[in-house]
Amino acid sequence: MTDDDFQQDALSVSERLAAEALIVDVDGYEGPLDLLLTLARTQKVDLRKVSVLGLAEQYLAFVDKARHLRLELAADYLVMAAWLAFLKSRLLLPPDPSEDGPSGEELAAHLAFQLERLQAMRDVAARLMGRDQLGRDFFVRGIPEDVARTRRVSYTATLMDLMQAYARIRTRDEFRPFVMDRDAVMTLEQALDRMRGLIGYAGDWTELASYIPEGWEIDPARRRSATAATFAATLQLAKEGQIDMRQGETFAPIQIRKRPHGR
Amino acid sequence: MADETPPMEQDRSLFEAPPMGEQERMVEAILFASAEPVTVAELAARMPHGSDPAEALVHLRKRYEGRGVRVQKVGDAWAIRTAPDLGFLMQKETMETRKLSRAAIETLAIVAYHQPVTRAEIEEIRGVSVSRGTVDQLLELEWIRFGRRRMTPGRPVTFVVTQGFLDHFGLESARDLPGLKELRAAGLLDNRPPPGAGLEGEDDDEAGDAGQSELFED
Amino acid sequence: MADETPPMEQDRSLFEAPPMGEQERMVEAILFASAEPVTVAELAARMPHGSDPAEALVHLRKRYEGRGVRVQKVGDAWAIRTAPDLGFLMQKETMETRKLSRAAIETLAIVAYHQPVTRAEIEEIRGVSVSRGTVDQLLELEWIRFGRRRMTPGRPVTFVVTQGFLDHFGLESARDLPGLKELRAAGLLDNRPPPGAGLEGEDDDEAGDAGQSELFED
Repeated sequence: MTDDDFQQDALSVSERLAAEALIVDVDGYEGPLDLLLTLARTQKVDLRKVSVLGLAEQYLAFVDKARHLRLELAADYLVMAAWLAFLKSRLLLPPDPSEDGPSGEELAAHLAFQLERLQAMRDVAARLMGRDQLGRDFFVRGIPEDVARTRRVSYTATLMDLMQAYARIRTRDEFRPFVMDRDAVMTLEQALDRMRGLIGYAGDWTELASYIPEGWEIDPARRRSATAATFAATLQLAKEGQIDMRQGETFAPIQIRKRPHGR
Repeated sequence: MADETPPMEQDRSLFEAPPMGEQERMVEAILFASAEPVTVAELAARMPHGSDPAEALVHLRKRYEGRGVRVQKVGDAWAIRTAPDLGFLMQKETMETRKLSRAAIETLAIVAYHQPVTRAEIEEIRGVSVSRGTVDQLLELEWIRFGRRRMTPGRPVTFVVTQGFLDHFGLESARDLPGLKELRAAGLLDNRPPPGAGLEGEDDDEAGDAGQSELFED
Repeated sequence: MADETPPMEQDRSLFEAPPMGEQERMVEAILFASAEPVTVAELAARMPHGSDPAEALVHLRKRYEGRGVRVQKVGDAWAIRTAPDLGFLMQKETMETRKLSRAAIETLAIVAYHQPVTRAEIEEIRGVSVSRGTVDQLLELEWIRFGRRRMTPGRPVTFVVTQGFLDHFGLESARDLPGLKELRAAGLLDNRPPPGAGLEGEDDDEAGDAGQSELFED
């Protein structure tokens, strides 16, 4: 009696462990197709004769069990479950002639094809890796000849070098702040930085135009931008009480000077 | 024995190609000296004018049959490699090779058997997306390279295997991949679109790259 | 002989040494693959117990008499070397290979991706001036050549890549170079926010010479 009880407990524990092992293994699968392939193999039939309906049921039961154990399944597993449920209904119900789209048989045949193809690629991958390999089973010349008679330098580069170089240039560009993309633009910050440095020397009234930085006064686009930025910067400095500004009349030159008690 | 011949070499080539036995020696010397496979064109460029390295290679290959090293075809090039059954003698030369992940091995096999193949097609076959590192690793090993762009919408690049791949696995050409014929006969290398993939048409041969990924995206 | 075998030796050695023909193959493979000349003692250590590498060497040496390579004594060790009369074939083997400079590889990449491209455009893309030496080097390597003149003021020459470039990098055409998106997918670019406006915009002013830029629209 007590023995029986004990056995029953042991059984349920091992059952539970088995179920959990199955679920925890989900991480070991490379996506739903991989899992389906594993399930298909448990049918122990030729993959070409696999029962897709049975497979759909196995998969749905698997997902159900995972839910039951409150394990989180990645979204693509659930998408596959939904699709297989749909496939199952198509396979079970008589075909509706008014309905568009492929039949359940067509969909099932394609899934079987995918499974067979994946298995085939795995088989040949294993055969490929089982071949004799260079540097492991057979070998190149250990002493490549170099008779130093005529020494010519040849430059070499690989496609990887080339692509990495291009990628380097391109990413550098992506990261350049966009205002820098146009070198004819002076920003307010640039002008302000510059003016703060210069204003200490402006004891007397000087024309604003003389503060346009060198190299910006010839090209009209650059001059316009530099003038606007410098003007905005002086307004800011005036607001901060660091300079005085004046203008004789409309369109007359603007003049600035350091405010004597400023700073 | 022929130590004093070099000055004559040039003159002779002005008249006729050296005898085939001599050409065979030359090919032998060049292949022995190079660690990399050498193409027939490169051989011809280095040998005296009028030489026929392709024929010399036939003789040379036969000569090395069953020997400790062998003359091996690698794509359109040739190399001398040690006989694989003697690998056990070579522990000293064995290079530590980076262990490839299962994803990388499968991706490599798919490129080899389905080439030229797009990334979307690789993903369709494996049923999962291909991680950046996987393709990167195979490119770095110089086992795969970019092939022609596919003339389909988006003009995706394709991947093909390289001469280095053939050399590494001792294959004369990609046609000699193990099991290739059986796979083809079984239709497993066909690009078979999922049923009802496109509403536009059912022309099976013009398979787009849309592929089965749609199955998993609905 | 077997009586004296130490108990720890491999099973193989419990039997007898391989036939002399086999030993000759082994010596041949070892000499071929070793990075340095090999002494008789080293050969003996690597070959199955009971082998007689000295005798195998005698046979091997005879076999290579008059061939394109020969078995040669170097000090007290042995190596396979090119027959001296064929040394003239080895001139190509003496090339010293160096990596291209960063400036050169970047310039080459820009020509490949943006051809036909002027020097001014290269400088604009790289953000630094391109030295004459860099362009000269690429011209000399025959990886780039002059293309058509641009029909703009000054009629600047353009640069394009050559067939030699395609051969060297194993490309079928420059159009098969991967685009930005594909570089990123292959892990060659860090995963950064997609570019708002790439270089195409800057270069597009000359529609006729837009070249490959359309390939890189992400």
